[in-house]
Amino acid sequence: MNPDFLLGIASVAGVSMIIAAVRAIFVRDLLSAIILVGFVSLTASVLFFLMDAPDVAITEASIGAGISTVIFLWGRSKVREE
Amino acid sequence: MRTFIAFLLALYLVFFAAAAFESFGEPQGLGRIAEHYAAEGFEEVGAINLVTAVVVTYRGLDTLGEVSVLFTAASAVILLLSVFPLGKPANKPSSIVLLTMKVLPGPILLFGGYIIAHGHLTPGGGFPGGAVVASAALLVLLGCTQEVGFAKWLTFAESMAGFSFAMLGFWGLLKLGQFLNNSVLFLGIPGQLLSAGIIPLISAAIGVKVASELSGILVAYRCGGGKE
Amino acid sequence: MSLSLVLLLSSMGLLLTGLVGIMAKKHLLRIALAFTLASTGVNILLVWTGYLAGRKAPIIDASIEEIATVAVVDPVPQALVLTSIVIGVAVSALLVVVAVLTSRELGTADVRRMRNLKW
Amino acid sequence: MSNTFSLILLVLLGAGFAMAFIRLVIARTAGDRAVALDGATLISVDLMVLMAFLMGRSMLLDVVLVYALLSFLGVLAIARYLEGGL
Repeated sequence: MNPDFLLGIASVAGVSMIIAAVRAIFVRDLLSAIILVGFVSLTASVLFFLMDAPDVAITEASIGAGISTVIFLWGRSKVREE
Repeated sequence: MRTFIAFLLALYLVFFAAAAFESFGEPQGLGRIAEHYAAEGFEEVGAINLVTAVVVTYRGLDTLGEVSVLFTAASAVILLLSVFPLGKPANKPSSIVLLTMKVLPGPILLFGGYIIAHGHLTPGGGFPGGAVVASAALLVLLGCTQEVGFAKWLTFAESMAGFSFAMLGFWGLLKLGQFLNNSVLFLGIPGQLLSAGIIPLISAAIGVKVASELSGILVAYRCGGGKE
Repeated sequence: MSLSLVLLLSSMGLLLTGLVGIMAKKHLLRIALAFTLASTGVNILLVWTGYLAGRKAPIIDASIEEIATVAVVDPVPQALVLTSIVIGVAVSALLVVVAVLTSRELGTADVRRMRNLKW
Repeated sequence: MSNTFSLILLVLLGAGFAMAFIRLVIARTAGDRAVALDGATLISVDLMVLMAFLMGRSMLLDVVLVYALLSFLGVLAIARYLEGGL
């Protein structure tokens, strides 16, 4: 096994995670922010997988993919703004 | 300007965290407790997956407390939504959602059961398996427009799971003088499905509890609290 | 650049971004989103404290040849983070409910326009 | 031989992930973002399979299975929201 490969995957995942997080904070549309937070959760799951924590990766994937997204989408549709 | 000030403040806080980690230094090996878990856990508990062993038996009392925290948050959500009910959608789902809702919950439920049951052998255990089962419930709830049938069983399942977790702990206390002692059942051969003492039972209890609490939150979101 | 440093920097960056969002944003749901980001960053940081480069996942099966003490990473932070994630999603559900009910009560979700809070 | 093979796979998957990610960041509408999220999810499933191969543990494939089964749910929820049913 070549450790440089894992370093490359970690760099790609980490850099894209931070860029997506910054964009999620500063994007104007709230629905786009929710989708970007879902992407951050995905890359966090890849990083947990890389850090030899498969249990944590399963939990993060199953929580971040479905339940967290649905909670925020529900809030977006029920919040009242004038 | 406000963002810049917030950035400086956050940088200050994160710098504190980085300084604290700097004083730890780069870890060279396992800590004292983790070394004991890695060296003795295989014989003491009989589980292959050390993380499940730590969650369920070594730190089982902490897990009981954490599950109580989860219960508090879920019941706060359900209470708020039953006092201040919001409207629910009357929109019919499109055919893709309807077909997915009929086909996919079965396999997801089966896979969640696999993750819970094999918690001591492969990655998984109570918490991830409960989240997967709650995802199957979420899929059913996405497509429905009226009350769902399983909603009234959630409270019963949740309380029975919590009760059996505590009772399994007290069994060890009565028989061997130690809360959540794993040796009250036979340990078996590590690597087989029926091994590792009471770890599969406690995993099942945690899984049912987590799944019913997360599904309770989602049902409250869909149906406005309902009759708890 | 080593693998460990890359992981540490990405978790610190995510924590920083989440804190900036919590402090600088004014919409209640955006604050809840930034809270989720910060808690993910903290989770990665906690798992990083138990990571040892070159070792394997803490599952002792046939593919681990040496003694387990020198072959696996630290299982204790992973066990803590496992529960922390599930509790985090319940807490963010509570945050979203409070945000929605506040916006229904006051007519707005913007923190600057909530005049009725002073009494 | 295995190293070259892994390197080629890594470069291809990294390029695909980067393209999906760029589309995710500079998308014009939210629907574009949802499709880009789905693409990035599929490519990262492949990336995780490659990582399990590099680490030499077949046990880690359980994680990939969960991810491939459940990542569909987020996109489905976004679609259900866009048709007004959440």
